[in-house]
Amino acid sequence: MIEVRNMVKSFGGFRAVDDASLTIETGSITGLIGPNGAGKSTLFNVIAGVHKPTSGQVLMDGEDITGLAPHQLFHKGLLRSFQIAHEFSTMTVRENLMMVPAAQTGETLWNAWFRRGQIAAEERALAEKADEVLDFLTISHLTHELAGNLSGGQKKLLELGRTMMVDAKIVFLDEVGAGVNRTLLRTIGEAIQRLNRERGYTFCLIEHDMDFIARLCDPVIVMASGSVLAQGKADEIMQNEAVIEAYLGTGLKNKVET
Amino acid sequence: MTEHASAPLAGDAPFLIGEAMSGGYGTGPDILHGCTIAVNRGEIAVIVGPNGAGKSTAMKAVFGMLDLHSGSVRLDGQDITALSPQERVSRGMGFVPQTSNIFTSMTVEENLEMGAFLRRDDIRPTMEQVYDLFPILRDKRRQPAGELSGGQRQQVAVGRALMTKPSVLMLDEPTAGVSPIVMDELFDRIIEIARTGISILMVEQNARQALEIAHRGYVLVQGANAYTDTGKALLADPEVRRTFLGG
Amino acid sequence: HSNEIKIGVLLGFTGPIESLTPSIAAGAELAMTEVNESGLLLDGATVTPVRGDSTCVDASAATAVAERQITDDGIKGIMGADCSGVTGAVLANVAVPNGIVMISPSATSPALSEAEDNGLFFRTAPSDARQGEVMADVLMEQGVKEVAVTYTNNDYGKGLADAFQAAFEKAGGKVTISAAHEDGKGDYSAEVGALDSAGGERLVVVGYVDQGGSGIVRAALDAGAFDTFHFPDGMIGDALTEKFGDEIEGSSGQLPGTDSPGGDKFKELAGDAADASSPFTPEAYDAAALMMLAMQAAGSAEPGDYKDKIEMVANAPGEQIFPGELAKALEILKNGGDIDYVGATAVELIGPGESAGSYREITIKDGKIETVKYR
Amino acid sequence: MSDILNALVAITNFILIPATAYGSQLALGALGVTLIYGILRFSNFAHGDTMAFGAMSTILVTWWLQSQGIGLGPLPTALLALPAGVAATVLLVLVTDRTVYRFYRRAKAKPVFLVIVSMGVMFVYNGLVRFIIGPDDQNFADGARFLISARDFKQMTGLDEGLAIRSSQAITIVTAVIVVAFLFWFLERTRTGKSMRAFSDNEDLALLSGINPERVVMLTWVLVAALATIAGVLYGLDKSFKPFTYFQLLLPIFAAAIVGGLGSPLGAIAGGFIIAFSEVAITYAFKKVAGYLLPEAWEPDGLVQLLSTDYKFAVSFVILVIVLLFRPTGLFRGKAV
Amino acid sequence: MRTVFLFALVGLLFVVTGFTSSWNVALGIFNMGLISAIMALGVNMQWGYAGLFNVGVVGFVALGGLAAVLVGMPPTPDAWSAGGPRILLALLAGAGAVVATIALRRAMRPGWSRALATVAVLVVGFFLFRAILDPAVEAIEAVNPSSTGYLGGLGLPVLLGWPAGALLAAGAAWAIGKTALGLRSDYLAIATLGIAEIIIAVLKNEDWLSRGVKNVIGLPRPVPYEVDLQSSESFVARARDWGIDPVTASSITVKLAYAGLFALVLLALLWLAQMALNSPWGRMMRAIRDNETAAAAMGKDVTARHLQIFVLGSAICGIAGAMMVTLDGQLTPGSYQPLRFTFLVWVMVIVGGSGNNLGAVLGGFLIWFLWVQVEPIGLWVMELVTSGMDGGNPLRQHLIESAAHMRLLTMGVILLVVLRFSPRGLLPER
Ligand SMILES: Nc1ncnc2c1ncn2[C@@H]1O[C@H](COP(=O)(O)OP(=O)(O)OP(=O)(O)O)[C@@H](O)[C@H]1O
Ligand SMILES: Nc1ncnc2c1ncn2[C@@H]1O[C@H](COP(=O)(O)OP(=O)(O)OP(=O)(O)O)[C@@H](O)[C@H]1O
Ligand SMILES: [Mg+2]
Ligand SMILES: [Mg+2]
Repeated sequence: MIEVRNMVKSFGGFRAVDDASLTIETGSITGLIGPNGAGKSTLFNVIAGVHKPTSGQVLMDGEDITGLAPHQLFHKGLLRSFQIAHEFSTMTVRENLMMVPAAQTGETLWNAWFRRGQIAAEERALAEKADEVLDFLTISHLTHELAGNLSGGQKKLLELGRTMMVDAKIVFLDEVGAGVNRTLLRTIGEAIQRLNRERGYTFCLIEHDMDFIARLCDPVIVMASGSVLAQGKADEIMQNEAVIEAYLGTGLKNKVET
Repeated sequence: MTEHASAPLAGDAPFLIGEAMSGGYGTGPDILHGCTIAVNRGEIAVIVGPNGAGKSTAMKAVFGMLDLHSGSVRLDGQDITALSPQERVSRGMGFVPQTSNIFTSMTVEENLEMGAFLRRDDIRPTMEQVYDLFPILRDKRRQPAGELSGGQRQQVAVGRALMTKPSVLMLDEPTAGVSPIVMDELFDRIIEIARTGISILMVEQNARQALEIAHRGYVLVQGANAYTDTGKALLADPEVRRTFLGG
Repeated sequence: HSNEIKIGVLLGFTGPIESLTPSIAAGAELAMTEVNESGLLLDGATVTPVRGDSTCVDASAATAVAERQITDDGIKGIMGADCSGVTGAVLANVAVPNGIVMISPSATSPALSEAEDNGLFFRTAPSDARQGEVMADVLMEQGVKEVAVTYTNNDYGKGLADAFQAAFEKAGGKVTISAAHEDGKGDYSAEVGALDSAGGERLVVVGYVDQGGSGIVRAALDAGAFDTFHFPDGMIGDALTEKFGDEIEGSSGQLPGTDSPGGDKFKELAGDAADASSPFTPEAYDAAALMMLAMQAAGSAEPGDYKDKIEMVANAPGEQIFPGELAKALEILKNGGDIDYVGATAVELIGPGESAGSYREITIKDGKIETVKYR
Repeated sequence: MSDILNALVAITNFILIPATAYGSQLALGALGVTLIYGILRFSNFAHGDTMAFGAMSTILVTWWLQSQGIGLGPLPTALLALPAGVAATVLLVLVTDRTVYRFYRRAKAKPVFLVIVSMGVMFVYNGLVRFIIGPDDQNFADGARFLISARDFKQMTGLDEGLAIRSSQAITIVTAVIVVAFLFWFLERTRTGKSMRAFSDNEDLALLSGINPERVVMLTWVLVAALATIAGVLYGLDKSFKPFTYFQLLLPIFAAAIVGGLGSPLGAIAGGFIIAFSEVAITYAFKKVAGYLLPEAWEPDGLVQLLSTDYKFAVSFVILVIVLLFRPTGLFRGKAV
Repeated sequence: MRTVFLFALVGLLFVVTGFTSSWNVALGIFNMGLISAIMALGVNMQWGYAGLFNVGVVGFVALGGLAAVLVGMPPTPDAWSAGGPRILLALLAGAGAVVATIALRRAMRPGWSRALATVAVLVVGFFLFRAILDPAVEAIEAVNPSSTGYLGGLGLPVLLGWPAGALLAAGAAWAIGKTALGLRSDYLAIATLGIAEIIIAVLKNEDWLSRGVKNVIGLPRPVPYEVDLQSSESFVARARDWGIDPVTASSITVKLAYAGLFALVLLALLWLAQMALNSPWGRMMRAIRDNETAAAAMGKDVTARHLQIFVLGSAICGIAGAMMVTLDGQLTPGSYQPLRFTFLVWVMVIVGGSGNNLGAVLGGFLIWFLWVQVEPIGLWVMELVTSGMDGGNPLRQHLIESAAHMRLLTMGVILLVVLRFSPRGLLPER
């Protein structure tokens, strides 16, 4: 599905992504882990067209999509969520979802003026769909709340919700888990699996919660200081000395006496 | 299962307590409904709960960032409900908010300096300690914090709070987005800090690890205490595990 | 009062020429008080000025104000407006439709001569076209063959500068450069740089003395670009000598004025009630005076009636009237006599209600303005 | 040889010196604008009139001093009156902040509201100044007008091109440099300065660090008032004081602040010079210079002028736009809210 | 509800003026109010919908006015024969240079060579342009400078000038947008401010185009002239039976005619604006305004939308400009001051309530009304203050003298008060 070749992205002198090459198989749920500052988000941003790569290229189904603008990538079926939530703060939660689908009749002025009927119909459909998603994410009580007023985790959910509004080929999730209640994270995990199974989404997700990764992801790719450190099944990775050394650590040293 | 909701805390009077707090944002509906949070001197209290339960709100309330229409906040026995946030800071309270918790346009080092704004003594040693705790920050000290990675930002945020040398430290999801190894480091450090007699009050979604080290755990649901007990006990409670800790 | 006649004084009290307008208004109101004191106008009517802010630049606001003066205050005539832009708008959209007489003391744009006015529009300041020729003659006679010109970038400046250039070149002179300057801008080094580089025996400054004009002179003097200048009416006033004194020794200029003692008479009459030497102040006095005398002549304050009398009272034949003699004039008119109003600026209305304009040539000597001769 | 000298002198006298002085004047104004933008995060349209007010109050005091026969010898008396002017202006802006701006700050209003509000304030100051001192221009400069005047220079050097440097120009340039250096040091190095930046970056977090917002704001206004007064007075000394002109100055001042990058003191001065030089240099007619440099034969009869001075303002803005196209937030990477 | 109330209130203001002073005044202000409302509508689109900080309003208004002149005024045959074709040629040359530059930049790779080449082409193009243009300009401006001295217009009905104004403004906006829309917030603001200054500078100094500062006066009207009405028997007769004196009747009739035309335009635009805002398109716009990165990631073409809205808004300002020139019957470039046409319009939008079309319209009427009416208020206040003092009192003199400046002061105070008590505008977005 996605192939990244010798990707390099440097900010000034600093190489955030340093000659990283990896492939994301169609239909897989690929996990991307690594220490803070390993370059995961930067890699995402480069793939999603937010940053121009310093060198290297990105292929989608063999087609070169390097440096395409985000909105172009969206239309090719590539979606992404942000690590630091990017909600539309002055719009209601529902509107946040309804604005997502592409090629809405009402998005060209002419139609907005002279094809009211058709738009109304579309809107109704959209609203229903949005409400389904909100139910699914257990935040339907916030349908009419301004997105700006959501709690940290709720914003995360909203981010995920957006990707569920359209039929995407591949979805990049940057730390959906961070700040999301673990029980809910389970449901989200199941959701991801379902989307993957039923709708054939391909996923690539960054996460620091290893249980979550272990539960969902195959394969798991480990990045460190800008390049790929290891790749393989979750359990192998968790045994991998280098990975433990760089990323997982060995658990708490002190213990409290209670 | 045991209901501890408003049971008085074990041992001496709590060092910091927000008692029966009710309130919301501006003119909006109440978010908190008589919720109580307390922590003893040198202990660690952890708040867990579903998203939107009001954990952050509760923290903000304790720090005086939204006005309560009932309930009170007491620090070391004195009522501080009326004090402004920066007065609370000067009384030795430190707080790391959940979001926008760094000065993005300032360098890492300046962020730390700002943390120590009220301190008149030499801040070098503390800064060194922070750098030892989060080595990556030492390399990035001259970089604008806005250019850091998510996890690195989180580390800066915590570092900033540590710089204040507070007597009570309030952390809203300090480990969100940090790698396991850093998280362990962080928790270790928090335990050490607590040992030096500083009280720690934190919200966590990595609930299991957090409750591991917590003397006291609170489960908030819809702005009210659902369960209150020692961290261990909560971890042991199957009901809590299922509904809040993800099994 | 038995009956009160209101006259609108429509000037830009705020905006670009806000510093000129107070004394212009004072000039006009001087005439009105004089008439009131005589108590002779239309058997004992009193005249009251109604000030309105034309803003000088905002045509819409100006028309609204004029509209209000007419309908609310019921003015019988407008002494104004000042800047030709707003004057044109008020004339077309308010004065003509409502049949109100306008006498402008300062709108000098030739274009206004063509304006559709139903004989309602007059002005006591001569059209720029005329002054341009006079200015050319003055310089030629002094043997000045090459000058640089800078003009304030509005219809007055541009119009006069063009008229002058045409006349000067026809007479065989050379204008090395004709550069605009915006009034009230922060800095004029650029203009002075260009002017200096173009060179010339004199710098002709077609501007306002308390506006960009002085800015240019100041910059030119400081940079040593020019030390003698030539000034048209807008520049000549006590302010000029106060500012530059003998720095501009030997500079020349001309402004509307006559050997007829009118100018001086007005000066002493004005005293400190109005700055007689500030631009367009005498013209304002005359404008107001003309309006009231015409009323007297027509025996009515209705614009429709007195508009046709204005030329009559302004021009010969008849007894000459100078500032301070309005009472006398009223008396004569009352007795059906005829007058030739000379006033402060030797008003002579020609063609479409314009002042023919006779000019006073001046020079700066020992930091004072000295009259050379009249032409 | 002397031709070349003459050419150089001409260029210095008509481009370098005036542009530098004007540039510094703009820079001083821009500093105030940039400071407010940097700390309080809005474009303050009242700044021009704040400058006018500062200048006015200084003038009033100056007149009094002059009437008392107190002076600074060669230096203009105004410098002596400056502190008083600053004090008055500080008072004014602080009152304004209390009565006007604070409300919106508390309400966390969008910057644009503050911009519009500042327009309201601009109107009020505008009226206030004209009210007290009237709309006409006032001359209050005294002391030695020139360091070196064109005439003297000609006599000294025997060149037929003059070179003039006004003392006001010299004072302005020196002051500008000093002030910029000070502000830079203050914001980047001192604890207070940093706390101000912190406040502008993230108000809530500043609160949590124990920074007192009211104090920061007050300090900012005091600095701004001082800057405005200094800028206003120096400008008035060099040209003359006229309320309307100060409003007109607002445009180039903003241009300067923006080109340099809002929020950056260094940017302000760089911007000031860019605007000033593009105004003066690009519309300069090189006829004379060419006359000196080229042999008789090729002497141009045209003006050798890129654009007529009518477009000097336009030119400086074209330059501005071009700069922004390559550096979207100004030369020194300014802020953007 | 609040909306209805406030509009009623403003309506009342006009009615009261109508009774207390006169319907002429009221209608006069009202007409300009309609135009202001349209300008506010345009700015509100750009700021309220898309968060574009356009402070170049005055430029687009002026362009609209120019269009009205170029369409409405009769042509000047002598001028055309003197240099018309040559002017066109020059303009073509200029356009050619620009096109060449763009093509060049497309062709070459970024780098020094490209930069140099660009500059070279532009400079050469510029001189070529001037070389062709200048003589033509000389020739044209020589033709009877005091009354014409310019090419004149097409002599078409001036109403056609309004759409033309929209087009002209839109064209300029498109060019500007293409280059400047990359900029953010206040940087875009100052850029547009500058470009507006440039437009005005051109209008002021290119006499061959529209007589520059010498002004074009006597623009033909879309409505009858008062004097004609006054001289038409039937009208006078009708006025008589209505019991109004013909003069007043005539000017009121004319004003009503204008009011009708303007109201028509305003309502049409308002309808379109509302429809747009409450449609998926409007939603998309708000999303972009809130968070461009996210909007882009959700497949919205941010740049294209920005350009679209910028052009639309500017076009509306253009129409307003054309309408205003039609109303004044003259084009006076000197009067296009940012304070009056940019800042005042912004005040209208913000006071009215940005993001809310009705708000903008309301603000347009209210602020314009105040702008005109505060003047007497100022005087009145002064007289009140000084009523105690005796006539000769110098302070009294001074205060009365400076009464005119109360205008701005009062304006400022009112503005501050309004924003103080409804900080998000009279009709907030939500
Ligand atoms: N705009 C920027 N300028 C300079 N350096 C940057 C910039 N953005 C990111 N970096 C650096 O690039 C490195 C990688 O950042 P990135 O956000 O990709 O890390 P990450 O893998 O997502 O870490 P985390 O798990 O904490 O999100 C970090 O060291 C960061 O400091
Ligand atoms: N600024 C605000 N204005 C209005 N309502 C708010 C605001 N911030 C949060 N809320 C609402 O208050 C409720 C609790 O928010 P809070 O941030 O305290 O949740 P939380 O427990 O911290 O959740 P999370 O674990 O996701 O951070 C949420 O329903 C949210 O919608
Ligand atoms: Mg990341
Ligand atoms: Mg929270």
